[in-house]
Amino acid sequence: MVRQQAKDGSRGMGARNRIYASFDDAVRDIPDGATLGFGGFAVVGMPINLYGAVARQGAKNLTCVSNSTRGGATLPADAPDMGQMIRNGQVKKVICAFTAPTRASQRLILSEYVDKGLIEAELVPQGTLAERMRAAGAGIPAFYTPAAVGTELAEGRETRVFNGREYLLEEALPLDYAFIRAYQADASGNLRFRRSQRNFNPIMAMAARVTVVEVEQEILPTGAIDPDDVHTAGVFVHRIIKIPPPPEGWWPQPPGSIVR
Amino acid sequence: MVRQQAKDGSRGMGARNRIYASFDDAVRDIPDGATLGFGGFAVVGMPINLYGAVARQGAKNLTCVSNSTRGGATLPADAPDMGQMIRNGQVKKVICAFTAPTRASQRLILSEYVDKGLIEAELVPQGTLAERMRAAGAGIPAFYTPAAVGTELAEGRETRVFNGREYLLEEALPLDYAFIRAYQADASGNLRFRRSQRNFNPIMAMAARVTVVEVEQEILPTGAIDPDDVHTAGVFVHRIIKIPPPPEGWWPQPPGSIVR
Amino acid sequence: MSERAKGLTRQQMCDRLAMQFEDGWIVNLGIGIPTLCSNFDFGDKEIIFHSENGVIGYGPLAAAGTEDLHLVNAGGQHVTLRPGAAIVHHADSFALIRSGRIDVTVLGAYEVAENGDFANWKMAGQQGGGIGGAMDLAACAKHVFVAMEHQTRDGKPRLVERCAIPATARGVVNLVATNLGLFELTSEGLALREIAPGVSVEEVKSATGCNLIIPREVPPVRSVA
Amino acid sequence: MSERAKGLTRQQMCDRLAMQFEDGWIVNLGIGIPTLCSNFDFGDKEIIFHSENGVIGYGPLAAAGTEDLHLVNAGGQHVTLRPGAAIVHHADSFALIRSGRIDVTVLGAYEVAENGDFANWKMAGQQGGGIGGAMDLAACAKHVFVAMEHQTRDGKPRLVERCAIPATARGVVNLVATNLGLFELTSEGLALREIAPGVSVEEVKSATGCNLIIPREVPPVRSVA
Repeated sequence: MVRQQAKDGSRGMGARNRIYASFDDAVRDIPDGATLGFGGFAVVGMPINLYGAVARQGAKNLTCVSNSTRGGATLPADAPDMGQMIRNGQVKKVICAFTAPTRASQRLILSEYVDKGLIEAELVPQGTLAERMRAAGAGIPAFYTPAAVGTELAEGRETRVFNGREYLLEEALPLDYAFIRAYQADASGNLRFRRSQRNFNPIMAMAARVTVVEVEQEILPTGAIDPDDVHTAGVFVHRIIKIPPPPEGWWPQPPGSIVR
Repeated sequence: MVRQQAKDGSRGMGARNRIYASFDDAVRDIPDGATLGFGGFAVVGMPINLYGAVARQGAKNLTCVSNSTRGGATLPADAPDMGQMIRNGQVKKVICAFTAPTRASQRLILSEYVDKGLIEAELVPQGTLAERMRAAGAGIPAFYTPAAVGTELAEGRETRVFNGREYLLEEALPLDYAFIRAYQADASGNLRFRRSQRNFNPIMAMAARVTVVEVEQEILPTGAIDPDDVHTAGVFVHRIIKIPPPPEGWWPQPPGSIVR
Repeated sequence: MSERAKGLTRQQMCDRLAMQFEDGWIVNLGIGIPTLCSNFDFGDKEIIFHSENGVIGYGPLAAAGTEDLHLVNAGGQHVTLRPGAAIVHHADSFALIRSGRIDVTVLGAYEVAENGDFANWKMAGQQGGGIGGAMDLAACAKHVFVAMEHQTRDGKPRLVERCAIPATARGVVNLVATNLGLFELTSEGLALREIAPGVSVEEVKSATGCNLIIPREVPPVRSVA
Repeated sequence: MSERAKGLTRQQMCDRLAMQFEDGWIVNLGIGIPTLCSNFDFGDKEIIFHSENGVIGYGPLAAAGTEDLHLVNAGGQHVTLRPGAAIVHHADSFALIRSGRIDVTVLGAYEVAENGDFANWKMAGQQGGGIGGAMDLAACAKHVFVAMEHQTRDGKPRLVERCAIPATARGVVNLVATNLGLFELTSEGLALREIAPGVSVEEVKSATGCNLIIPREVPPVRSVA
């Protein structure tokens, strides 16, 4: 069954109304100024289609959280990613584990905007990034971590010694929306990921008020996934959309098949 | 293959040497003064056989962590549990979410020892107990939680306000050994739990230096569990023992079948 | 002691609270009286029952002889699973709780104070206690409902000005169902919202240990149609 | 610039570090040169390769045409899985890292200082950086090995007294393999342990930006039998 309007996206556990007909429907209510998380690591588990929908939707002043702002080399050059949103002028701030190219030869759209002072880039160690979202999803407002102690990223910040070792205080990073990609979903929103597709996706689903999922396989009837085999429970999932086959839907391509 | 002696239980990732022939072999090296975690919630996932082995092994001055000190009503009265270890004089301290009977009609072995000042009982809210072990397993030395704020358990302790709400500082609870029960294991230590058997067990495995698992089904060859379906990765598991059928091995019984 | 038998049965108390559950709510029921809430017929409403030990979406108690020995609720009772159920471990189960996703927890209590404090983990004079997940639930659920007898076995009130025994959480209780009626904790104090059939307002007042806001008209406790 | 070509190949540098891995070790390889460590023949040793994105127990790179599009390592390369592999999510993957269960991480670096500091996330003059998981790994792994060219393209030393660019972690590096040799960070300073064939001690010293402890005899870098 298709629900066209989410009355209260932050709740809505009902199996009957999680399935959306289009990516555009599922992102319609993003307000300006929202904090959005985009899952995926390299292209795997990256919500390519939802990136496109958010770019079309046009919300502005967004804070965008993801591992990096580009999807890697296995996507065509015109595939949607955070770069597209940045070029659209939608992004106020990014929070990522990569905010600069890792090689001198690389170019990052983000860099131009950061250099001009148009976008703020908060660089966060990858494990801290994951843990800050995990904390948000677990009702933990703050925690201490050993990562980044003694580095530029810890300058001027609060540290504390436990058992003789210095740790850095980190606060939770809650999301208004999480956009993720899964392998399977049942109609009640229970998800499964395949292989390294899992990465940040379950964490972001737990950190978000509204979780929107693009799903690779046909959506299964409620209960088709054994309760022991669910990776992300449906209580953390609000909107699911089946990805159409290409060219309508975006899918990662085998390496070597990409003409950029 | 059977390994009789663990040279370095804290490591030993090798599939070839995780399978132990007996419960007694698997607990032989527990030193006096160790901190032990016992998984399970009610009887489900409770390491009944390992309780028995630790009681026979006889280590003393132990700190024992578990949800409660009794396994519930679906075990025969002579089944091993923490009560047996307490009567043995092995326990110095317990850290539990239940340290007193929940009904006036209930009797708890622990209570007699606490009343006499022989055992220290640290009472911890169940979610905080789980999170303190999760933190230990995640290299997080401390975190803040809303649970227990304003209660007797928070008296004299450090709290802090984040976003206008008061939270209590809690420290990680690392374990020297975790004793847990699983449904399936492969020879490399990958585990699966059935239904509510999961409970504290994956958390304790991650919090512990040495994780010892009693396994219900025949131990599977390495790789027999699909990587997407592993609940606890073998890197967190050091010793596995197949539970023999009754009467040699302890198994929960259907309710109503117990004569106490 | 005669008051104890008076008014609603425990099932009726729980039915009344269960009527408040909204479609799609995630509900956590405490051990004891509150578990009776799951017997309510929710009709078209979809209610997701969550249990501290990581069961999301459990159903009725298992019939004798059909128990799955790997599956219990937080009270150790063998339950069934509804389609769409999912199992998580204890840390994720309390992530669900602490992140405020439990729409309501229904808990038992020894005492509820008019300021919304309540006590349910430690009996007077006891060493230690049985907290379980109650402190996490009480601090974090969107709504905290209490189901309890109106008085102790000795006839002492359980609705009080201030808790005499150690509190489970402060200022969190929204709604209380007792055998005598339904009570709402408001910013002005404790209000009698509905009264049990056959019970007078005076009886409720005399059995209560704090001020009661009594509206001009107090309807009878709504019952199952 | 001629020093750059001199001495060990990148594969030989990584082979030498891989020789140090012990049976049962959990190993995390950084992007770039360190990934070559997985080409080493570990014989009877069981080495578990872990990747930040939650892959525990990956194997060789997938052959062209056989790639699983759902499976990459931390460098985005399509890899295979070994029997016994397990997948976890990002938070659990870094739980493994922060809890000290990674026996060794091999990382690339721009600079390594004689006090064990190293820098690999931010080039000089750059805004922002590419940290990835390096700070978590460097702070928490039991051993931190570095594989890098001995000098920059401009012929500047990468082994230095103090890092000139922002550090990734302080005092954590144990062992460094460069094209010129194998270096150990000791409490007394940086020690040359083995030297690349065809390279003189004087060449190593002149290409190095800090004091070097030179034992009386410096054996050649051990190579694969």
